[in-house]
Amino acid sequence: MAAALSGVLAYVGCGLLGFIGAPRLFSWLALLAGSAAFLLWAPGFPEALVGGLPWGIAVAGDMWALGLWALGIVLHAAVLLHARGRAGAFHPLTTVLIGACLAAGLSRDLFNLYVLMDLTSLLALVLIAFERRPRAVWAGLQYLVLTEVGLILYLFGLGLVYGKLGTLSVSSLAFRGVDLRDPALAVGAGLLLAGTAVKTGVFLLGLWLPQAHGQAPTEVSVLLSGIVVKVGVVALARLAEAFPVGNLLVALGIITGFGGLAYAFWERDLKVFLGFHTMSQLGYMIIAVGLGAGMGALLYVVAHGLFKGLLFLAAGEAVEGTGRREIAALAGQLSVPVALSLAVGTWAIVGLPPLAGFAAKGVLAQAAPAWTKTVLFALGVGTAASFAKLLPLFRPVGKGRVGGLGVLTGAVVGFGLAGILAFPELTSWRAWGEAFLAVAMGYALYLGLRAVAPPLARFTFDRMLVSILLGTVGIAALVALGWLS
Amino acid sequence: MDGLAALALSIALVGVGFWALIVRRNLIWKLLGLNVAAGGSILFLVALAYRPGARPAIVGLGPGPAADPLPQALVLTAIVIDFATLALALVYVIFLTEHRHTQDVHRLEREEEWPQP
Amino acid sequence: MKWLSGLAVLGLMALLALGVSGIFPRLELPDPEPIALSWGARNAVAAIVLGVRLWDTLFEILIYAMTIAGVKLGLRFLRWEREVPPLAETPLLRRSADLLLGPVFVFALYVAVSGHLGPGGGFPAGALLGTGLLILAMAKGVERLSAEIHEPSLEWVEYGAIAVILGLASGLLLLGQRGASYFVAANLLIMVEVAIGAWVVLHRFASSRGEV
Amino acid sequence: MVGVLLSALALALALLALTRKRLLWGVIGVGAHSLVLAGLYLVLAAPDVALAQAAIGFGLVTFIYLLAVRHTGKLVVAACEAYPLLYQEGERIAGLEWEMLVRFARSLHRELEVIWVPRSEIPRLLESGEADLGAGGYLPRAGEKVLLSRPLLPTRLVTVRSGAGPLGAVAGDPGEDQLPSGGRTFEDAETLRQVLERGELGGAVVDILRLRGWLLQGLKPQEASYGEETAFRIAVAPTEPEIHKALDSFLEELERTGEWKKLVERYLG
Repeated sequence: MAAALSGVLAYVGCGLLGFIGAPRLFSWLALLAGSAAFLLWAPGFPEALVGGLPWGIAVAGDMWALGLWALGIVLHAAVLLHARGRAGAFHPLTTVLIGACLAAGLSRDLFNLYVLMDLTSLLALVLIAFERRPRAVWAGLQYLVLTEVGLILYLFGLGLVYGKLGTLSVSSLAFRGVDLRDPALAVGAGLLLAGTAVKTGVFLLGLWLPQAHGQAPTEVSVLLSGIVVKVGVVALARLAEAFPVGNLLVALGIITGFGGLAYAFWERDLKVFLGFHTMSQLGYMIIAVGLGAGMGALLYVVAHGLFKGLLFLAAGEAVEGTGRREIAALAGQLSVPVALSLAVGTWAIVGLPPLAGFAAKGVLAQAAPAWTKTVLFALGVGTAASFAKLLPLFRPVGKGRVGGLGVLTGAVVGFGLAGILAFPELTSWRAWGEAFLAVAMGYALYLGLRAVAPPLARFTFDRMLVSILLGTVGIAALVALGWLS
Repeated sequence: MDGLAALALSIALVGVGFWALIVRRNLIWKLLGLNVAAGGSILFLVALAYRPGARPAIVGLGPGPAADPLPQALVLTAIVIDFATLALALVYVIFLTEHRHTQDVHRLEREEEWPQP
Repeated sequence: MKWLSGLAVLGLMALLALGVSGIFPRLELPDPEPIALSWGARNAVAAIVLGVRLWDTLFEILIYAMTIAGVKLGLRFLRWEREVPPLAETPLLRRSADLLLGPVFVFALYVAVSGHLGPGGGFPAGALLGTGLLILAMAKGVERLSAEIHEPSLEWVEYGAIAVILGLASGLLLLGQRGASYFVAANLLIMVEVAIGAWVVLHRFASSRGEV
Repeated sequence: MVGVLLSALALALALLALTRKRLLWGVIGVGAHSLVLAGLYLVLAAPDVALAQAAIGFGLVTFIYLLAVRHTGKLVVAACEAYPLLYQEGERIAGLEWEMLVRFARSLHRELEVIWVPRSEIPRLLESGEADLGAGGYLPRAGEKVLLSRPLLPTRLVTVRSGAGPLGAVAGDPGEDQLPSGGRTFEDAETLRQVLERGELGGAVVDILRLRGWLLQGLKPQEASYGEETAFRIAVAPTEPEIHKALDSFLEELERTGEWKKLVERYLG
């Protein structure tokens, strides 16, 4: 435990020192210290109370902590390599952000999670607005206000649970077996879930996500989609451990997956398109969390962090290089490394072997019951269908810088190969056949649907607010009525 | 009685705050609503710590039950968090006012009015 | 849309009321006094904030510091095409501000130092001090006063204070040090950090369109 | 018991603050509300929280709001419709004064909000502080406690007659003073014109600019006699001397650079 805590402290401390001077140097130092601490506690450590009984903060070096730390360190390295030209406060801010995500991975205390989710949102806003593009500032401001609404609900729910049971620790809640027929606990659990769902970007509650991720500067999009939303997923996993709300999470995951896909299919802006895909991919993770498929969810979190980081890095490079954001306008404009990275990322996200997406989806599908397998397959088809419109982008022209793209490409390939080696079931003909079948069906779907233009509702600020409140009431009512649990 | 009134008030404040947050079109008004709603959730935790006839949880304040110190400690953090959120949000509201000459959410959302990147 | 939002808010309030009605009968509480005393404090809230749940408080300080950094970044390049006329500078305002500054400073110091004995602590003390400083600033004119304060050294003090707090915290978390002197030191450091932060934020807000 | 009273007060203050029109009052109201909350925390045996709320939740937050509102508050304009100075075209507002006001607001980094009111209401709104500016063909009238900008356009009062019957004028307009006994007043110029057209009035007291508009719309008066000279101005709330000063120097600048002349030509030909 001491190693993990001092790793976080060193990370954050180096980030702060970077504000005074030598920002890049201190960020590398933080990365080094963090990696060293990670290696020291790597096999994990059992839960401990920082501060002792009765009110201490529970931390544990469990599977989720391992996953988030690995992801954070790889992404930070990629961002550091890529963002050489960023001035001033950029590197310290990202370093502190990563430090906060690492701490969130360790945390098993409801209030500690609240503080960390808030810290990550504030830092995310500052980073989204870093380039001072008014559109990005507006997206970030909406993000901050909506997340704050979610966190107000979260705090209220936390109070209800604490008032009834007198504890904030996830483990002790899980140990006691929370009875959701009690109104205080049902409403409390519903509010906690809804608040976290807003922060995570669940469809209908976290509708801020695509714009915020799409408008942010390149490296910031990488971090947001790569690790910041994963803090929310980990928080959801903790809640699923403390309260019996698995089926509700599966339902939310399915809605999120298909909702994100529906919007992604018709989106023209490349980065916003990827933002919608982050949302739809969150669906997979939330389904996995709801099913209790811990390993599948964790692998998906890490794999998605890597390939979505790669996609956002390449897309950001493309947008910055050409000054255009529409997918159609970017065709035949990209340099070799950028187009290649986009292709690798797409290959991974649609779940084709032997990359990271295939491994994660395969492990996840093994843990899923039969009907969920069909849902997951349908999601895969939809993903392939909406990514089909990127095909014209893969005709590269000219040379470009590799930098962080190389790190993430390597990570995506390595993760996939390691996954296939570690899980022999993934080498079966059936798994490979299904993967290719999904992509083929997706392409057919794309050909069939691309001429259609459905009237999709726009997400205005007020609509997002109302949908958060209605969604919260709905979730809490479902929990209270005992459906889906 | 005091505790019950505070619990009721906390619910009412969350409602009033969110209502203002939705119906007001000006961003600063929306933030004021958010502020009131956040105050409601903070008040809820403080009211939760209270018991009829309780005294502050400080050694030497005499006999009688002490209020629960944990929610009070949490609330200290929450107050700072609200301030932080508000300060940052206001900075970017000023920024938007500077660049778009409006704080009206409906006008900020009219896409065709945004300058091309 | 309007009736839908009304429905949402009313539904939420009904939900909260349902939840709140369920917390009765209230839990029995453990006696906080022995725990507070075991940390070397008389105020149980202070013992929790700076002792038991120090891990949270560290991130709280971090949130505050990052907000300051964000405000600095966000307002740095603002330009105002035309300056709004400044507030009239009256001698009365200036005199009373000069008179008030001493008491504000002493009171803030008292609030910080006695935080582990009674109500108080570094955060309110720092906020009081920062606000007090700005009262002085508004009387003297913000630009004139900030010319006397060297901003980079302010930054050094600010981040230095946080670094020392982190050091203290790791001493506490990893080595298990505790006691009254620790509380005084931590509260004073937090006060310095919060006061500087409040000063910087208010100064940025006030001066980005010229003098207040 | 004290807690119940404080709770009721806090709720009342929150409701009162969040239903105001002026942002400044909203901010002050929410500030008072959070101070009352601090008192409530004291009653609820949470002195630490009360102190933090008073110092941060009340002190710092209100201060920041006040500073931000000083930057960005809305300029509230109480206006009556006056073609072609200030008028509505469907959703849009247009007119000579409107263009000037938009530029003025931008120079202060503020946003405009228009409350459409009858002419007679404008002085009351300005005096009570519910509006900052009064506009829309505003002709000053003796006895109104408002600040007046530089003259925008010179004009003149006219008494027109088109038949037998009483004279009419816009309520609150200086024309009202010129009415002989038995004259009738109307809420706005458009109503006045319609009544005049129906032949229910013998004539009206208006200014030249409005009369010109009526002539273009087909009104055919039989005789007209010119009254005193006056000028269109912008009225400023007596509580806002800073805005008054800024407006005058803005107008001076506009005239000096010739922009004003261009605007007048565009709207008045």
